[in-house]
Amino acid sequence: MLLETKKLQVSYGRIEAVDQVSVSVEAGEVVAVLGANGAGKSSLLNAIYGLVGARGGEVYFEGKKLPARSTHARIKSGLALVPEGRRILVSLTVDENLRLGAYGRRDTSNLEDDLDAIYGRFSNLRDRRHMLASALSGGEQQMLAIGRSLMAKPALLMLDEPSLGLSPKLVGELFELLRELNEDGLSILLVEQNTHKALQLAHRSYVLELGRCVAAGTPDELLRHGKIAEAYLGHSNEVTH
Amino acid sequence: DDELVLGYVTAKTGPFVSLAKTNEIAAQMAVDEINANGGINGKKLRLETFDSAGKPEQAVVGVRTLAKDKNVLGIIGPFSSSEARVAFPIAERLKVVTMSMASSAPRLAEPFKYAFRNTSNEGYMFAQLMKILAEESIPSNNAAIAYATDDTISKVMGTAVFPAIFEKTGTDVKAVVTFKLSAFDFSPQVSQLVSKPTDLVAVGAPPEQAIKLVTELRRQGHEGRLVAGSTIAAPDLPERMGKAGNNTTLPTTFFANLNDRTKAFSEVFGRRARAEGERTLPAQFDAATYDIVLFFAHAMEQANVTGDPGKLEDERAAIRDHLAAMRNFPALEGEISFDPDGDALKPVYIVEIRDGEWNLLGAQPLEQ
Amino acid sequence: MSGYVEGILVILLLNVIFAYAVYWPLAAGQLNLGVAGFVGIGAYVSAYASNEFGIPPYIACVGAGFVAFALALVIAVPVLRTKGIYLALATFAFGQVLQSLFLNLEIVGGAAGYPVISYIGVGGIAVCTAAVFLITAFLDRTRFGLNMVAVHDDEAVSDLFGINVRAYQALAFALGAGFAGFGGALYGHHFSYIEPQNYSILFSISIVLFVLLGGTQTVVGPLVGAAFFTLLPEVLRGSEEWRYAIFAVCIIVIMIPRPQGLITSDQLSALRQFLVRDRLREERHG
Amino acid sequence: MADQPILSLDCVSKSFGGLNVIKNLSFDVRCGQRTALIGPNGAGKSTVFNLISGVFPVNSGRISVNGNDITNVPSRKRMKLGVSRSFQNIRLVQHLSVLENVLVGQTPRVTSLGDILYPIRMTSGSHWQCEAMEVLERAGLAAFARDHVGNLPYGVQKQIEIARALLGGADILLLDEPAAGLNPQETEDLSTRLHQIADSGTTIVVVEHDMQFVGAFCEYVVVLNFGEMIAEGTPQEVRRDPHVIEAYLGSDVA
Amino acid sequence: MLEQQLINGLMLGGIYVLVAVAFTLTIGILNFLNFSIPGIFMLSGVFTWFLLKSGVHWALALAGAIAIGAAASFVVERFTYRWMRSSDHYVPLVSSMGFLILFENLVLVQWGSDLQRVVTPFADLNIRPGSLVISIPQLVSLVLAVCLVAGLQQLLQRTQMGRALRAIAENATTAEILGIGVVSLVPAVFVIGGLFAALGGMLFALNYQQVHPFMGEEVALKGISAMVIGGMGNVWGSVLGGLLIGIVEVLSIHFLNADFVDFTVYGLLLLILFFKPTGLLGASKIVREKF
Ligand SMILES: Nc1ncnc2c1ncn2[C@@H]1O[C@H](COP(=O)(O)OP(=O)(O)OP(=O)(O)O)[C@@H](O)[C@H]1O
Ligand SMILES: Nc1ncnc2c1ncn2[C@@H]1O[C@H](COP(=O)(O)OP(=O)(O)OP(=O)(O)O)[C@@H](O)[C@H]1O
Ligand SMILES: [Mg+2]
Ligand SMILES: [Mg+2]
Repeated sequence: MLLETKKLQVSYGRIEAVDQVSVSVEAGEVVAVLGANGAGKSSLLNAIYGLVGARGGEVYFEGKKLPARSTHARIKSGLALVPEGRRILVSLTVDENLRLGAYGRRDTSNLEDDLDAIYGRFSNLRDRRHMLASALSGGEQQMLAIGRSLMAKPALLMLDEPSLGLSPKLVGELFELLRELNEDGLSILLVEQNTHKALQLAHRSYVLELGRCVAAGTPDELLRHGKIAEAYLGHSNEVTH
Repeated sequence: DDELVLGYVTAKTGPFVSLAKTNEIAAQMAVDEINANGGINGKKLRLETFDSAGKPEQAVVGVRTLAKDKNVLGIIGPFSSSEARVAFPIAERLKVVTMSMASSAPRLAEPFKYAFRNTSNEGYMFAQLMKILAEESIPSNNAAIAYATDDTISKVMGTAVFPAIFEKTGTDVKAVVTFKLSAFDFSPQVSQLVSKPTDLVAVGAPPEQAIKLVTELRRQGHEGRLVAGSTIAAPDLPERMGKAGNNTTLPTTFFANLNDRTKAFSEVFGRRARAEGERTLPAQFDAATYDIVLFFAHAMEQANVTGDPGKLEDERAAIRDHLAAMRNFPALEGEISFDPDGDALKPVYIVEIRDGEWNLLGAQPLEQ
Repeated sequence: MSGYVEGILVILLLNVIFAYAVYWPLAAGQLNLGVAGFVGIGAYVSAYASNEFGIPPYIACVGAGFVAFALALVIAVPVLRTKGIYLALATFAFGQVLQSLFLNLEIVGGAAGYPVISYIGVGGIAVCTAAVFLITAFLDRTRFGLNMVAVHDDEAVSDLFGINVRAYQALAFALGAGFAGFGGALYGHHFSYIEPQNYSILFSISIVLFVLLGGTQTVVGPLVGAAFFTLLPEVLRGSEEWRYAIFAVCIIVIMIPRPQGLITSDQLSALRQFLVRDRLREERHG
Repeated sequence: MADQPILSLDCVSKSFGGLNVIKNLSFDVRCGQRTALIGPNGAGKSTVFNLISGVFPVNSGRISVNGNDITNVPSRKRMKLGVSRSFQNIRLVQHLSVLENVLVGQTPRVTSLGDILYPIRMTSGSHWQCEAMEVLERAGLAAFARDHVGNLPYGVQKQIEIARALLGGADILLLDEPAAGLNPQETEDLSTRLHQIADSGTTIVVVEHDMQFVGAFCEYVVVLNFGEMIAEGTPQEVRRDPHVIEAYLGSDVA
Repeated sequence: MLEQQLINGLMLGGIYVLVAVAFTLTIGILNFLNFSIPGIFMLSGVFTWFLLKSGVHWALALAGAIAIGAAASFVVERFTYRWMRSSDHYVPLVSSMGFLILFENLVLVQWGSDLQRVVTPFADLNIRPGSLVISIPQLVSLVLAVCLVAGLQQLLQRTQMGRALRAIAENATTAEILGIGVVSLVPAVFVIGGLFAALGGMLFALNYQQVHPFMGEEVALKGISAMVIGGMGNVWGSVLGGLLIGIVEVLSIHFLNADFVDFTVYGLLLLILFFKPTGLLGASKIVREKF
C-alpha cells in the first residue's frame, strides 16, 4: 500500500468537510475521487498533503505515518500535488516556475532533460518560457501547474481537477500523458469533474458526498450503481430543451 | 488627616527619563528633611507622584488627577517645555500652582497666574559667561554659532541670545550652522566650521547634540572652545564628552562643590541614587526640584495651610500668593526670588570642563 | 467626573477620531503614514482662525477638517499614482514635509509652538467623537462603504463594475485627512497649545498601530484598537519603568493569533451566523 | 431587430510586447443569439473578452455594442453601455458576503447620490436588496446570501459571479468558462439557468471548453486559433470542421 | 571644502545603505514591512558600547554585537512573520513595531535614555589624506555594503534559493506546496537582514561614538526612504538610494540649512515617487493575476 488514509477528518469551524474518509492507493494504481461541488475532494487532497490540519485520522505513506501539517516532509518522501486553482507564481517566469517544481527533489541530475520533456509536451509553455507566468492564459497556467508538479518526479502524484480550463484536445493529451506516466510506474490520485475520462483511466475510484465516502470500487462497479452513475456521469447527456 | 500633599508630575518612562527620574530622589530628600524637622504647621508633607512618560497629554492627565482626585495643594513639574505648555493652562483652569523644574522655553509661564518655573534666564546666564571669559582673559574674539532649529529653547539661543550678547561683547560671529535635534551626523556642519576656525563655538542644544557636535569638531580638527547655555549642563558631561570636551564652558544654576550645603546635598543624593541604581551625580534639575519642594513648604507655612479639602481653593490661592511674593529665599541653589512672570531669578555659576572634571570659573550672585 | 477619568477620556476620544482618520484610507487599501501632517494642518488652521479672526471654536474645527479634506484631495492625485508600500512612503514623506513646514512657519510660532485661546472641554469632544463614529458607521453601511471594500479587495473588477476606483481612493484618503484635521483642531482647543514636534512620524505610526491592532475590516476595529492602546498603558501604570516593555509584549502576543486585528469581519459574520445559522443550514442541506 | 448585431468586432488587433495575440479579428453577435467563443488554449479568447470589456485597449480596430462605438470608452463605463462579464479565475470580493457581492453588481445602474448614501447594508427592504435576493433565489443561492464568499464551493462561487454580472443590467453577458469545474449534473443545471436568462432577453457569449455544454446551449460558435477566426457556424457545423478538429477538438472527440 | 562635503555625504549614505538593504531584504523579498530593524540596529550599537565598556576584547565585542543583532532578528521572525504571512502587506507593521518598542524599552530600563559615549580602543579611526578626513568605519560600511549587495543580487537572481525566496514573497502557501521550507528559509532571510542592520549599528557606534535607545529611528527613516527611492527588492536600488539621500542631506545642510533637510530629502522622495511610482530601479510592472 502506497498511500492510505484512515478515518481522515477535516473540519472548518463547524463544517465537516471530510468526515472519516478512508482511501488507499496501491503502488502503480490510478485512483479517482469523484463528487459534487463542495463534497470535500479538495479538502481530502489538501489534508493528505498536509496543507490543512486533519482533525482526526491518520495518513500513511509507504507504510509510515505522515506527520501533521508538514508539506515539506511529504514532498521529500515522494508526494506531489497539482493544487486546485493552479497556484502559479505569477511574479516568476514560466521557466522559474518549472524549476521551482524541482525544489524538493533530491536527484537533480536530469533536471534539464525533464524540463525539455515538459516543454515538449506543452509547446505553449516552451514559446513563453521567459515570460512572466502572469501573462499566461488560463489553460496555459493549468499546463504550467501540471508541468511543475511533474518536475518533482514524485512517486505519487495527486491532481485536483487537472483538466480544468484545458481544450478538449489537450484534455485528451493530458489523460494520455497520465496513462503513460502510470505505465512507467507513477501512482496517481485524481480528483476530476470529467468523470468519463477519469473513469477510463482509473483502476478504482471513490465517490464523496458531503464529506462522506458513499461508494467505492472499480469503474465498472460504479457504472452499474445506477444512482451514482446518474449523479456524476450525467447520463442524460443529450439535453433537450 | 495630618498630611499635606504635594503633587508631582514626572517622567518615569519615555525619552528623557535619565534627566527626570532622579529628580524624584531630590524631591523625596527635601520632603524627608522637612518631615524630620517636624513637618509643616505640625503636619507631615507627602508627595503624590504621577508618571507622564514625557507626553504632553499625559502631563495634563497628571495635573487633572492630582488637582481633582488627590486634592494636592500644589504641583511639582512637569519636566519638559512641551508638557509644561499644556499643563499650565489646565492648572490655571483648575486653580492650582504648578512649578516646573526644567522647561526653559521663554515666557512659558507669563500668561498664567498659577504657573511658576524654577529655571533661569538663559540670556542673563550667557552674558555672565562671556563676562567671566573676559575676566579670565580667555580668547573670545570670534565665534561660530550652532543650534538646533526644531527645539524652542535651542533656537532662541541660536537666533537671539548668542547674537545679542556677542554683539555686546564685540565678538565677531563668523559662521552660523544649524542642525535638527534628531541629527546624528554633524560632519557637514563641522566641515563648514572648520573652514573658518573660531575661538568659540556657541551651541544651542540639549546635551546630546552638544556631545555629538564636539566629538565631530575634534575629529575634523577644530580646536575652538565650546560655550553654551545651561541647556547642556548635565552633571556627567565631562565623562560623556571624553577628551573632546576639554575647555567646554557653560553656566549652570547648581554647582555641587560650591559650599558645604551643596556638598552635603550631593553626598546624600549620591547615596540614595546609588541605592536605586541611578546616576549618582546630582544634576541642576535635581537641585531645582529639591528647591521647589522647599519653596512650596515655605509658602505653605506662611499661608498656614491645613490641607482641609473644604478650604482647598483658598489655600491653593494663598500658596500662589506667597510664592509670587518670595524674595531672596535661601535655597540650595543660592538666594532665589520670583519675577512677575512666575520665573525664578537665581544665581549663576560658570563652569568649565578640565581633564574630565567640572571646574568653577566664577559665580555671579543674583542681580535684582 | 474624576480628573483622572476625564483626562484619559479626552485622550481616548481624540485617539478614536485619529483612528478613523487612518481607517478610511486603509479601507481603500492605503496606509497613510502622513496622517500626523493632516492632524497638524487641522490644528493650525483652526487655532489660527479662532485666535486671529475670532471664529467660534467648533466652526473653526469643522472648517479645519474641510481644509485638510481639500488639501488631501489635491495631494491624492499624485500620491495615488503609487501603490502599497510606495504609497505609505509617499504619505510619510508628505507628512515630513508638512512637519518641517510647521517648524518654519513663523506666523504660527515656528518651533516655539502656538497657543490656542478658545477652549473645548471633554463634553464637546465627546459629541464630536460620536459624530465621527456615526458618520463612519453610517457610510460603511451604504453603497459607498460597500464599494470601498470592493475597491480594496480588487481594483480591476471594481472598475469593470462601474466603480470609479480613483475617486473612491481619493475620497477615502481625503475623508481620513478630514477627520485627522478635525481631531487635530479639537486637540489644539482642548490642550491650548500646539507645536510642530507633535506632528511627527511617530505619532502617525502610533495611530496606524491602533487601527491595525483593532482590525481594519470592520468599523468597530479602530474603536477597539484606540481603546486598547489608550487604556493598556494605564492598566500597566503600576509596572513603572517596565510599562512600555510589557505593553510591547502584549502587542506582539496579541498579533500572533489575530494578525488581522482584534476584530475581523469573519468574526462578526460568524457571530451573526451563530445567531441565525441553524435555519439557514437546514435550508441548504435539506 | 434580431438580425442586427448587438456586438460587433471589426478588424480588432492586440499585441502584448512583440506577441500578436489577436490578429484582425472580426465577428458579430446577433441580438439574443447564444454564442460560444472556442479555441485552443492561448488562442486569445479571454483576451477578446478583455478587449470588449475594456481591460486592455485595442491596438487597432473597432468594437461596437448596440451600434455604439465603445472602442475608446473607459472600462468603467462599458457596463452602462451594455457589456457585463464574469471571469475565468473567480474574482469575487473576498471581504463581502454573497449578497453584498451581488449588490456590487448593481453599481452601473446606481446613479443618484441618494442611492449611494442609502444605508443598504443596514436594511433589507430596499428594492435593490429585493432584486438581488430574487436573483440569488432564482440561482438557488438564497441560503448562502449572508455567507462570506471565500470558503464557498467553487461551483457556488461561479454562480455568484454570474448573478453579479447579470445585475448590472447589461444586454450582453460575457461568461468566461462558466462550466469549468462543474460536474455533468451541475453543468446541466447551469445550462438550464442560462437558457432562462437568454430567454429573458440577454445575449450570452460564453468561452467554454466543455463541448457538451456548447452543443447543448449555443446556437452559434466562433472558433479562434492564434488570434484568428478559423471557423464559425452552428455547433454541429464547427464540430465537423477539420481545422477545428485538428487545432482544438483532437481526434477522439470527433 | 566641497570635496569634504561630498565625502561626508557618501559616508553618511553608506550607513543608510546598510539599513536600506536590511529593509529591502524583508520588504522587497518577503513582502514583510519589518519595523524591528531600527531596534536591531540600535541593539547592536548599544551592545558595541556595552561590551567595549565591559572590557571585552574589541574583536569579540564587535562580533558579539553583530551576533546579538542577528539573534534578535531571528527572534522577531519567530513571533511575527511565522504567524502572519499572506495577509495585507502592512499587517506585520504592528508586531514588528512591537519589537521596536520592546527593544527600545528594554535598553531604556537597563541603561536609561542617555546618550552613551563609546570609547573605542583605536586612537584615531580616520584616514586623513591632505586636508580631508575620511572615517574608516564609514568607509568599511560603504565598501562592505556594496560587496554584500553584489553577492546578494547574484543569489537572488541566479539560484534556486533566490527563486524560492521570491516564491515565498509572492505566496507562502504556494511555496509550501512546492516543498519550499518556508520555516527554515525565512528565518535565514531575517538573520541576513538582521546582520546588515546589526553591522550598520555597530559601525554607527564606532563612527559616531555615541549610542542611545532611540538611535535607530532616524537612521531607519532615511534607510527606508533610500530603499523606496531605489526601488524595493532591488538591492542595487538601495545602494543608489542610500548614497543619494546621504549626499542630498549633506549638500542641503551645506548650501541651505538644517530647516531644509526634511524638505529636500523627503521632497525628493515625494517627487521621485510622483514621477516614478516604483522607485528609480524598481520594476515598473505591477504583476497581477490575469482575468
Ligand atoms: N478554508 C475553508 N474554510 C471554511 N470552509 C471551507 C474551506 N474550504 C472548504 N470549505 C468548505 O468545505 C466543504 C468542502 O470543500 P472542498 O473544497 O473540499 O470541496 P470540493 O469537493 O473540492 O469542491 P469543488 O468541486 O468545488 O472543488 C465545502 O462546503 C466548502 O465550503
Ligand atoms: N498581459 C499579457 N502579456 C503578454 N501576453 C499575454 C497577456 N495576456 C495574454 N497573453 C497571451 O495571449 C495569449 C492569449 O491569451 P488568452 O488568455 O486570451 O487565451 P485564451 O484563449 O483565453 O486561453 P485559455 O483557454 O487557456 O484561457 C496567451 O498565449 C497569453 O500568453
Ligand atoms: Mg475542489
Ligand atoms: Mg481564457
